[in-house]
Amino acid sequence: EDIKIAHVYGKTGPFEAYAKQSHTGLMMGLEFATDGTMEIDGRKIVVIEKDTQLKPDIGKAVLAEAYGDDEVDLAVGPVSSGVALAMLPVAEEYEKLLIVEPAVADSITGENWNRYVFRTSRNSSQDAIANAVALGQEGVSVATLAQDYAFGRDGVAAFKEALEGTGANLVFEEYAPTDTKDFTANAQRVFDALKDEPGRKFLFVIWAGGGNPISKIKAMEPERFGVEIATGGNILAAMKAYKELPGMEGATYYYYEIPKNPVNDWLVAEHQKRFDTPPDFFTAGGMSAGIAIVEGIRKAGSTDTEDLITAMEGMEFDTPKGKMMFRAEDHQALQPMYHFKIKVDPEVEWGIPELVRELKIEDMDIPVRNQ
Amino acid sequence: MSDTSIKPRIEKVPLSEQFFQKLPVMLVPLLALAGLLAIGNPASWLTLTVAGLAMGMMIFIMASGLTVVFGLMDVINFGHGAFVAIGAFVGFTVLAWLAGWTESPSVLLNLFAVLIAILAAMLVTGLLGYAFERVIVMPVYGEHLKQILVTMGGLIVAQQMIYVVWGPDELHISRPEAFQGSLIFGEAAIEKYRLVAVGIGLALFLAMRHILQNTKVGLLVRAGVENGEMVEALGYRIRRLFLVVFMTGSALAGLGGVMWGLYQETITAHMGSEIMVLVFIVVIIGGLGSVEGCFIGALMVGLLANYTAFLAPKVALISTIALMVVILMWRPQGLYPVVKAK
Amino acid sequence: MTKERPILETRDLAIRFGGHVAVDHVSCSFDRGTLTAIVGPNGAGKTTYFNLISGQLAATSGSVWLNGETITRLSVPERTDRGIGRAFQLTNLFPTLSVRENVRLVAQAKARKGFDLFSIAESHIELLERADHVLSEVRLIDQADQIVSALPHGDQRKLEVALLIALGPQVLMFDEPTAGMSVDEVPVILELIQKLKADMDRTILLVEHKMDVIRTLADRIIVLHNGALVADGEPAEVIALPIVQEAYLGKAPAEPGEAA
Amino acid sequence: MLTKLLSGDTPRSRLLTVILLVVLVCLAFAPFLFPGTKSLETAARICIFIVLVASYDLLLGYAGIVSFAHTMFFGIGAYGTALALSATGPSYFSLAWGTLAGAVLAAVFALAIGLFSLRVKAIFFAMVTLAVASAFAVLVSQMSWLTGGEDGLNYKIPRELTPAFKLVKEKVLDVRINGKLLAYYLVFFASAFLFLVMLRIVNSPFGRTLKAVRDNAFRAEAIGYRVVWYRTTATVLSAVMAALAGSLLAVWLRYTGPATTLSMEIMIDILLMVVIGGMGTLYGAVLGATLFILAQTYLQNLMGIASEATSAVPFFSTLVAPERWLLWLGVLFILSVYFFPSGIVGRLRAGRA
Amino acid sequence: MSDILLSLSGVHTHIGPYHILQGVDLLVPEGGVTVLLGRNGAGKTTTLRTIMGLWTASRGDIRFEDQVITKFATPEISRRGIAFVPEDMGIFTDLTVSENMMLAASNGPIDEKRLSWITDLFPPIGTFWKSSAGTLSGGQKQMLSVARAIIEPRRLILIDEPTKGLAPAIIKSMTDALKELKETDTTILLVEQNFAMASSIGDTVAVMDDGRIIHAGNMQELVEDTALQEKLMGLTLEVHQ
Ligand SMILES: Nc1ncnc2c1ncn2[C@@H]1O[C@H](COP(=O)(O)OP(=O)(O)OP(=O)(O)O)[C@@H](O)[C@H]1O
Ligand SMILES: Nc1ncnc2c1ncn2[C@@H]1O[C@H](COP(=O)(O)OP(=O)(O)OP(=O)(O)O)[C@@H](O)[C@H]1O
Ligand SMILES: [Mg+2]
Ligand SMILES: [Mg+2]
Repeated sequence: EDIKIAHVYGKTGPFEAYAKQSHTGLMMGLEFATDGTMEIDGRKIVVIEKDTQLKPDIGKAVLAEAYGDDEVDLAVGPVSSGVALAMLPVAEEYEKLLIVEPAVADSITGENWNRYVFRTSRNSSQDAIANAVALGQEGVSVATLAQDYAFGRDGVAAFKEALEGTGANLVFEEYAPTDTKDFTANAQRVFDALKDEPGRKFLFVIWAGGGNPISKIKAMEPERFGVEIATGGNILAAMKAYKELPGMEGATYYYYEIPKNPVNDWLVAEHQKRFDTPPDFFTAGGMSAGIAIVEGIRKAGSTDTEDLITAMEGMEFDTPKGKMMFRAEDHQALQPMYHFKIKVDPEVEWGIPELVRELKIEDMDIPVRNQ
Repeated sequence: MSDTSIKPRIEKVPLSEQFFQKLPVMLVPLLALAGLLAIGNPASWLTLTVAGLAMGMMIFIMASGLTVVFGLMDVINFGHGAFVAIGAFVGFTVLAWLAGWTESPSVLLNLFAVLIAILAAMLVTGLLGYAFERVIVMPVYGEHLKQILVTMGGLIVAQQMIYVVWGPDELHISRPEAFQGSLIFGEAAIEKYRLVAVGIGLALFLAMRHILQNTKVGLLVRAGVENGEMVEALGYRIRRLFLVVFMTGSALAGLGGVMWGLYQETITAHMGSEIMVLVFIVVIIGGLGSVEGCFIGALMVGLLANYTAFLAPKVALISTIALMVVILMWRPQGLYPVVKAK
Repeated sequence: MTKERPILETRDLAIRFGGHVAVDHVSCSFDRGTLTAIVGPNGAGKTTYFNLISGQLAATSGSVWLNGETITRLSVPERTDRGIGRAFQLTNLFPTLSVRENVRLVAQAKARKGFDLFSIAESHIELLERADHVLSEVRLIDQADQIVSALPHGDQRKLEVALLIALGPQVLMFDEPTAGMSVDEVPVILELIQKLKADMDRTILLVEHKMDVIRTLADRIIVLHNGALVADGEPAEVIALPIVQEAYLGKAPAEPGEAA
Repeated sequence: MLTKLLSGDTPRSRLLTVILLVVLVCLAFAPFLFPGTKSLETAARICIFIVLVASYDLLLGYAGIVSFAHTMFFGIGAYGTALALSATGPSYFSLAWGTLAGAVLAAVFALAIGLFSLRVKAIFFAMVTLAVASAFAVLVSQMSWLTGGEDGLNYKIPRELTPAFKLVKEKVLDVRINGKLLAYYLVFFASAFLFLVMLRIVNSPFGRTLKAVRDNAFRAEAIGYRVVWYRTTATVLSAVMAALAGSLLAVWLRYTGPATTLSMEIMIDILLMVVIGGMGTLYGAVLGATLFILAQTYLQNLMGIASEATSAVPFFSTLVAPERWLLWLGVLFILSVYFFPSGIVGRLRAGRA
Repeated sequence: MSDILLSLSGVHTHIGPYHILQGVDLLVPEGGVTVLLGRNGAGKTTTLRTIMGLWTASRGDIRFEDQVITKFATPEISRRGIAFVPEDMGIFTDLTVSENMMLAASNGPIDEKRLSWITDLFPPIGTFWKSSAGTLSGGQKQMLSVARAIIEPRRLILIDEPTKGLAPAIIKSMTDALKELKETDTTILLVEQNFAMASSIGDTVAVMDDGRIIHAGNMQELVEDTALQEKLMGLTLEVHQ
């Protein structure tokens, strides 16, 4: 009997670019982990694609369809956190696994979690904490700029918490509406708050989606006040904007040149060969999910949900980012992150994040939030 | 005929009434003054004011096409956003080809590159406007609802075509060398690119005013919307005129797209539709069909957004909507209604 | 006849558009059971005067009184409720509805059933009957199912009158009811107005440019000129006034009474 | 009796009658005719959207008011039920008070918006509602402590309405007789009831007056109708109906979030459904909603087939790739306005004459 | 008899499913005033609109100065020198009076002399030159509509009931104006219910009923023949209204 996997993700809509990467990654992950056979213990793997159209209701419906009508063994996805949250109860209802990738909301493995949910992608706390660890040093003053909604505020809260132990000082939090177009006022407020602080000064930006505050703030020449801009990593297309920001520091989830391990080597080489581009954020994420699935089923020896849960809790597996581990408490995959500094090379289209330091799983204290 | 001739009695209009009629012109300076009082620090005020005015100019550039198409032609074109996006994509493609010029520090070469990009964008969006009018808009003149739907359909198609042509990734381009960074006066910073936007916006405003005041075009379009049959009976080919005006509106959207794209530096297929609500609000505040009103409205929106974002960020969220509501309460037809709204 | 209190009165009523005084402090009252013709050159302010009485325009100064109460501050529908009704000079109907539905809506308004949410409109037989009755009176019953916008202009004028008759208010204001009506239809409408007048409870104000119509119908003529009330009296004597002859009829003042 | 139920508003076209009957039968027996999760989801969506679209038509087609705030009311209803269920537990009591609260809140909002802004011209009203609706959506995403923000709310509904509740052990006609089925019939009958109520409203003297107000508000005032009150009442009624549709959605989905209730996209979908079906006739809402949702659900599958079939033709196959389904939806927008200028119902009725 | 400027032969017009004009034959001699009479709904307006190209004739020919214009677009027809005063006046209410006039002068700026002739005829045009045309009184709008048609010299003017809503004095000026135009070689096709006015300037007359011309002839004959009036219109027309 075939092993059926549903990939339920927002193929269409504004995140189309992410979706493509995610699916390529998943397929390459399955291929890599099965050594190209696409079989586990003699059972063939079949992947069914479902489009959530980035709508939670449709996400729910297609996931239910996958579990109920197509009788898949487990499902992977989706891109958007809102859709993911709507999908979680469906997994519980059908008592089948959902491997969340690449949605990042904390609450997926936090308050809304159920035992059928695993996640290979990082959560937003991991991002924020990694950045705090990367930037936080004695005598540093930090201001934040984030979108004024749950994602932004949670991000800053996690960042703030993680910054506490590092000796750095969070002096100002600025929130701007998600649809802000002009950041002059926000930048002005931040400058006013930071300009008289001593020592190194960072403006840490957490911004998802459009708007691109960084280049606009950069245009106002924050150097005048000794303020450096910092932000997390991003997909390659978005990192073209980093070319204007040589020397900028932050922490990233993945950049194809950073991790040194056989899995990543294979991924980069194969991806270059097949698509003539390096793999990106969500390719790596998708691949991790694919590998996790194969490893899990191998370890469990079956596709029975209970067996899989037992097998996967605490399971360690090798991904393009090195070793990941599903934490037993909340099924969140713990993983390394990378402290980077931007280098500009005229030959390369984007700003290159050069590794400063790998932040190992042990370096980051990711809180468990599902209880 | 002496006492029996027909001469209506004319009384003097009270001063207060006259004052309120002239008030709209004063709104922008008044707002700026209020901003200065509220902010206190002149350097911050200058930074914010220039930035706000420039933002207003960019909004005006995008809205100018809409005020012609929506205000004069009475066509609600939700596809306007698509033209903005396409304009930006075309402009960026051209600028990418001209990378040599944009990366050189020469102001002249930079300007030249931007100019070529703008012309290319306007050409493409103007031509697309031709297709749009012929295929999509023509059957639905006079029917708002259907206009909303078909132009929305056109918007979706255009966005998807951007995906097909340029791929799903967002596009990034840096502003030409000379327009990066700011001019610094003491603690005030004035971004160079915004000055360019102010220049182009002003030029456009004056040109549009000139054309609408000194030619019959504006009149004909308005008359044609009210009673197309009669305009034809007077010997004008109203359909052709509508087409030309629509193409102009689309080309202006293309111009707006390049300007907005260069401001954002990162562009997506959705960039136009994201800004459409704001642009519609500006046109409404200004009064349908009025270039002056649209201009004043855009500047006010730009200024107010910056002042509130500085003074009370929470309020910034609704400042634009609040402004529209207040203006509509005061003048239910907008600042300078040229056309009676339906 | 004992002098009753006038049913409708305007006191010092005026409106100004910008600087232009379109109705210039007009004080005038109208008695129950009379038909007053209002004449004056084009742009004299006749329609505007009607608009001020029925509430479409708000007066700059002065007041309107109905049955001894001021109605100056009331809205149009409130005035309609109190018994003021009018027909319009430029046809003003419900263009996409049928002729019968147009009249039925008026009957429904009169019966105050507009807010009836849960009955079926067609089940109110009495309203339909009323509509058909009025339509046969104005000789439109054959066109009852036509959509109004496809009606020839003359028939639209008739429907305009029909709506006012269906509304049956205390005060009826007709603004050139026969303009654009073909010669064979005019008598029908005049007869109807005559009949309304015979009903002693009604008060009729009539703007009309056809002198023969005025002569047959009016009890009294008032003349507006440049917004001001310049003459008021018996038809024959008002028509003979030089100002009417000259400014309105466009005749040399030397030929009085020739307009027959 | 039947005409009474339909408030005397018969379909007035044989073909239309047949189509409506087919839709009715398919929806009534959906779980048995089309077994499977997806088809049941689709059928429930169709029921809910029929109510939603009809309530919008009440406003648009009858009162001639263009509003972009309809999804806001839909959302208020959905959030009302959702919040009640998450706050006071999955009981019928929470369901009832949440629904009621949502409807009342929607009515209050509609009343305020109506009294405040229905005096301005139609196109300005449209823009005011557009602005208000977008502000409301932002507000909901900001008040994440209450509404769950962008992520929305997951909650439980009374157990009898969930798949876990099994009425009959065995499958009947290959269909599981469980709470999900009950939930479907709750949605179905509630929708049918609301639809009939609206049908009555539009055929009442009030509905007729709305048409008059739409046609010529100025004249309507002159014959004694207080236009603002009629428009406001229509807005309130339509808002309440939309809120009730929202509550049904909240129960059916067991999830409520901005993307399922408040998004501009849904607003546009509603507009399109009204126009495809035919404005000013509630039967249009039935056809519009049914067709559009079927297209939305199955277009991608169709395109998958098309793109496989045409994989040899390079450019064309990228155009029909399933990812491009929105492209074709856009084309559908344009074509449907072209081919059904008076909507399907208008078409069918004209064909009869 | 003078030349025929405009002729309709067997013209049929359909509006949607309705067959309105059912074979109209009409000759308009050059340089004269032709009056079109008929009861409400006879098809007079439809005839004028068909000539103007606002409805398209489904059958038959419309010939203007030796050219068949049946299928021409309205602007083309207008540019051949035909002006139109529609039944509903067709005023652009959003525009001012001066703008309305400016658009009517489609061949360049307004001729000042002609304008002062017009403002003498219709004083309100001058008085309200800068006012929005939507605020004019009913009669003033009617004047504006006629004024637009005569602001430039035309070959043919189609006028649909110009006297409705006008005060007697203005009807007089209008009659005078039309007479003056006649002198200057302008042909007029007039639809009118005011028989007194029509008979005072009409040279030829045509009577319509049910979408057909039922009588055509000399105006003087009709004025004198009350029996014919009775037959055509159901009642005799008092020449002095
Ligand atoms: N809304 C308005 N704004 C400005 N001026 C107006 C307005 N309404 C009317 N007027 C002016 O008031 C004057 C009187 O107009 P009104 O319509 O009352 O005339 P009337 O006596 O009814 O004339 P007619 O016989 O032509 O219908 C006109 O000169 C007109 O231009
Ligand atoms: N848009 C339309 N749709 C359908 N029928 C129409 C339309 N316009 C006019 N008709 C019909 O055409 C016929 C002739 O109308 P027309 O307006 O030409 O009459 P008329 O002679 O000008 O009448 P009047 O003296 O009342 O102006 C009428 O029966 C009318 O109902
Ligand atoms: Mg008048
Ligand atoms: Mg006519």
